[in-house]
Amino acid sequence: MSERPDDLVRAVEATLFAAEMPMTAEAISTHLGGADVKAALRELAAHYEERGIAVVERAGRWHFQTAADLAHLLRREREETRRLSRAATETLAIVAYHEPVSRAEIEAIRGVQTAKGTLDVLLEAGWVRVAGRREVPGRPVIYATTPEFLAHFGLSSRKDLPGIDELKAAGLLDPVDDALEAALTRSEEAAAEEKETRQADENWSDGLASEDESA
Amino acid sequence: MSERPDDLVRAVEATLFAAEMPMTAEAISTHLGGADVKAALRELAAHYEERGIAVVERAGRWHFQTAADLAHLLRREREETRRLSRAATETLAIVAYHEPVSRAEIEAIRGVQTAKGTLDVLLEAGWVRVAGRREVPGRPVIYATTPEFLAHFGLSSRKDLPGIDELKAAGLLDPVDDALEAALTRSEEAAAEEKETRQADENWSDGLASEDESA
Amino acid sequence: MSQQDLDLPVTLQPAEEDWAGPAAAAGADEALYLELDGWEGPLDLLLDLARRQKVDLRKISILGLVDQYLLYIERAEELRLELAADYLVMAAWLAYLKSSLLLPREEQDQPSAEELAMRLQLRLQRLAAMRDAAARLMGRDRLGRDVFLRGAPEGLRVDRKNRWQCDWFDLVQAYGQVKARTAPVVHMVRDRMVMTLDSALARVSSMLGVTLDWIELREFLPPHADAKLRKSALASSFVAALELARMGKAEMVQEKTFGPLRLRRMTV
Repeated sequence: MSERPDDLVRAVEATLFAAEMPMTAEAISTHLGGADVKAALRELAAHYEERGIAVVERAGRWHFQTAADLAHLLRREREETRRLSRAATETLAIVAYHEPVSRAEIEAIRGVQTAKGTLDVLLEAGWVRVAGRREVPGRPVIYATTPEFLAHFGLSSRKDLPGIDELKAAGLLDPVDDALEAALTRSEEAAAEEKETRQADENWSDGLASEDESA
Repeated sequence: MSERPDDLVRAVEATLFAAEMPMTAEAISTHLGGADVKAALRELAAHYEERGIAVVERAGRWHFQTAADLAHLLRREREETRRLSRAATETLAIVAYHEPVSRAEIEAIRGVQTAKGTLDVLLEAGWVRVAGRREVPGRPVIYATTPEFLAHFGLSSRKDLPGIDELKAAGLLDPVDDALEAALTRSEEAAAEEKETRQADENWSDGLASEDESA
Repeated sequence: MSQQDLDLPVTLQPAEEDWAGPAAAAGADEALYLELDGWEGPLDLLLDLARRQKVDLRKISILGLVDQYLLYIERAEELRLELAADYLVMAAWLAYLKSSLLLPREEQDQPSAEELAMRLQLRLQRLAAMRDAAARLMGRDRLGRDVFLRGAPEGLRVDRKNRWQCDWFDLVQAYGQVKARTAPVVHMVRDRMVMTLDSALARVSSMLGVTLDWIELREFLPPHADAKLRKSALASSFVAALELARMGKAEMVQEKTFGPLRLRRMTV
C-alpha cells in the first residue's frame, strides 16, 4: 500500500514501539548500533502525522501515543441503568421526609446501620446533597434532597409527598406480610371493583411514565 | 507525508494500538460504538505490511507487533525465553496437529509415557487447554491448543501450522491402525498399480524434505 | 495374544525435565553410545538409528534397523552402561520380530510379521513427522522472542457510569415500610379458657362419688362451656381419669378403638 520505508526507519519504528519507556534519540541510536536516527525519527513523526497514532518528542524523549484528537477513545464511558437498592431507596425516602438529616438520624429512623456507600449512591445519582453540618457536638454532616430529586419523582415540592395518614390509608404502613395478605384477599374480592382500580392504576402509571421521560 | 486515512481507520488504529490485549473485530467494534471494522482492519494490515510494525490476526484476534525481520535488533536485550524440553515440544506439536487429543494418544505417537509435568508445563504456558473428555470408556481428558498458542507462534489459525496439509494428505495424522488397514488393503490390490504408488511416494518425500530445509 | 500385546511396548520411562536449559548438542558417533539418557525411550532411539540409514522412512529396511538396534544394545552393555528396562524389552521384541520375519510365511502367527514390521514403520513415520513439525513450530517467529508487542500500551478503559432508577411508588412504599418496621410493637396475648389438671381431678373424683354406674368421660365435662374450653376440659379430664385409675380409685373401659371411654368408681 504505502512505500516501504528504509530499514533504519523501520528499525527505529519497531524499537520505539517495543520500548517500555520513552527513549532519547541517543538511546535509540545506541540500541541500533550507533546509527544516526534523527532523520529517521523526523520521517516517522511526519509519517504518523495524519494517522490514528503519533510519534512525538517530549523533553527530548520519543514515544508513540494515540493521536491527540482520538484520546477520548482510550476512556470510554458506558452508562448503565441500575435500580436503586432497597437500603438506598429507604434512605432516600427518609432524607426526603425528614430533611435535613444526619446519618445517625437516618439510622435511628431506619432502625438499621446505613453503609457509607448507600449515601454515596444517592449523592452520585444527584438526588441527595450535603446541606452543611448540624451545630451539635461532633458537627455531623446533614443531607437534603436536590431539585433533581423533585424533577425525577415529578414533585413540585416535598409537600407533594403523601403524608403519614395517606400512607396508612393506602396500607403502606402495615407490616409487609399483612399488607401482602390484605392485597391477596382484596384480589379475591369483587371483580367489579378491579376495573376501577386498574383504571386508577393506569392513570397513575401514565403520570409516572411521562415523569420518567422528563427525568 | 502519506494520505490521511479515513476516520474509522484512524479510530481502529488508535484503539488496537492502545489495547493491552489482542482484540477481536467484535470487541473493537463494540469499543467504537458498533461500527463495522472489518474493512478498516484489512486496510491497516495492508498499510503496515512493509513497516517496522505490523497489524496481524491470530485466532480471530488482532494486535500490533514488531516486524519479524527485525528480530535480531530487538532480541538482544531481551532475556532469552526458556527453552521447552524435547518432550514438551513434541507433545505440543502432537496436540496442535491432532487436537483434540488424549494423553494416551500422545503417548501412542511418542512411544513413551508422558510425565504429568510435561502437559502441566504446556497448560501453564497457556498454550494448551483441557478441551473436555472423550466419550469412550474411561472418559479420558482431551487437550487442544489455545488462541495464545496461535499468537505466540504467529499463526492465524491451525490451518497455518507448518506442513499440516502435506501431513494430512500423507495420512500421517491418521492413527496407525487406520493407516495399517489402508496399507494392507493397498498391498493386496493389483500389483500393477504398485509402480505408480511408488512414484507418488517419491514426490511426497521430496516435498517434505524441501520443507525441512526451509524450517 | 491380542493385537495390543504384539504391538510395540510403550515404555514406562518418564520424560526428562520439561524446561531444559540451553540444549545439549548431541551428534558425534561415539556420543551415540554415551547419550543413553538423551533418548526419549526406545522408539526415539529406533527413529534416530533409522534416520542414520539416510533413506525415506517408507523404504527403510526393518531387518537392518533391528540389527542396528540390537548391536547398539550389545555395545552399550559392553560399555557397562546402565540400560533402562524398556530398552531391553524393545530389544527382545525386535529379536522376536526378526525371527518371525525370517520364518517362512505359512509358519507365522497372526498378525503376520510383515504386519508388525509395517506397524513399526508407520509409528516411526508418525513420530518423525511430529518431531519435524515441532522443530518447524519452534523455529517460527515467536511472540516475545522474535516479535514483540507494544512495550507500554496506554490500555483501553471503560468507565462505568450508573444511571440510577427509582420511582415514586418505590420511594413512598419504602418510607411506609420503614415506618411500619420501626413502629412500637404491642404483643397481645389472648386469655384462653383452660381447665387445669387439678380442677379436673377434683371434678372427676367428686362426680364419681355420686354413683357406682359407668359414666362416659364426656359427661364429666362442663355442659355449657364453649368449644375451646371443652377441648381443654376433655384433655384434663382424661388425664385425671388415668391418674385416678393409677391410684386404684377408678376403673376405665373402652370397648373399641375410638369408642366411648367409660369410667366408674372402684368399690373396695
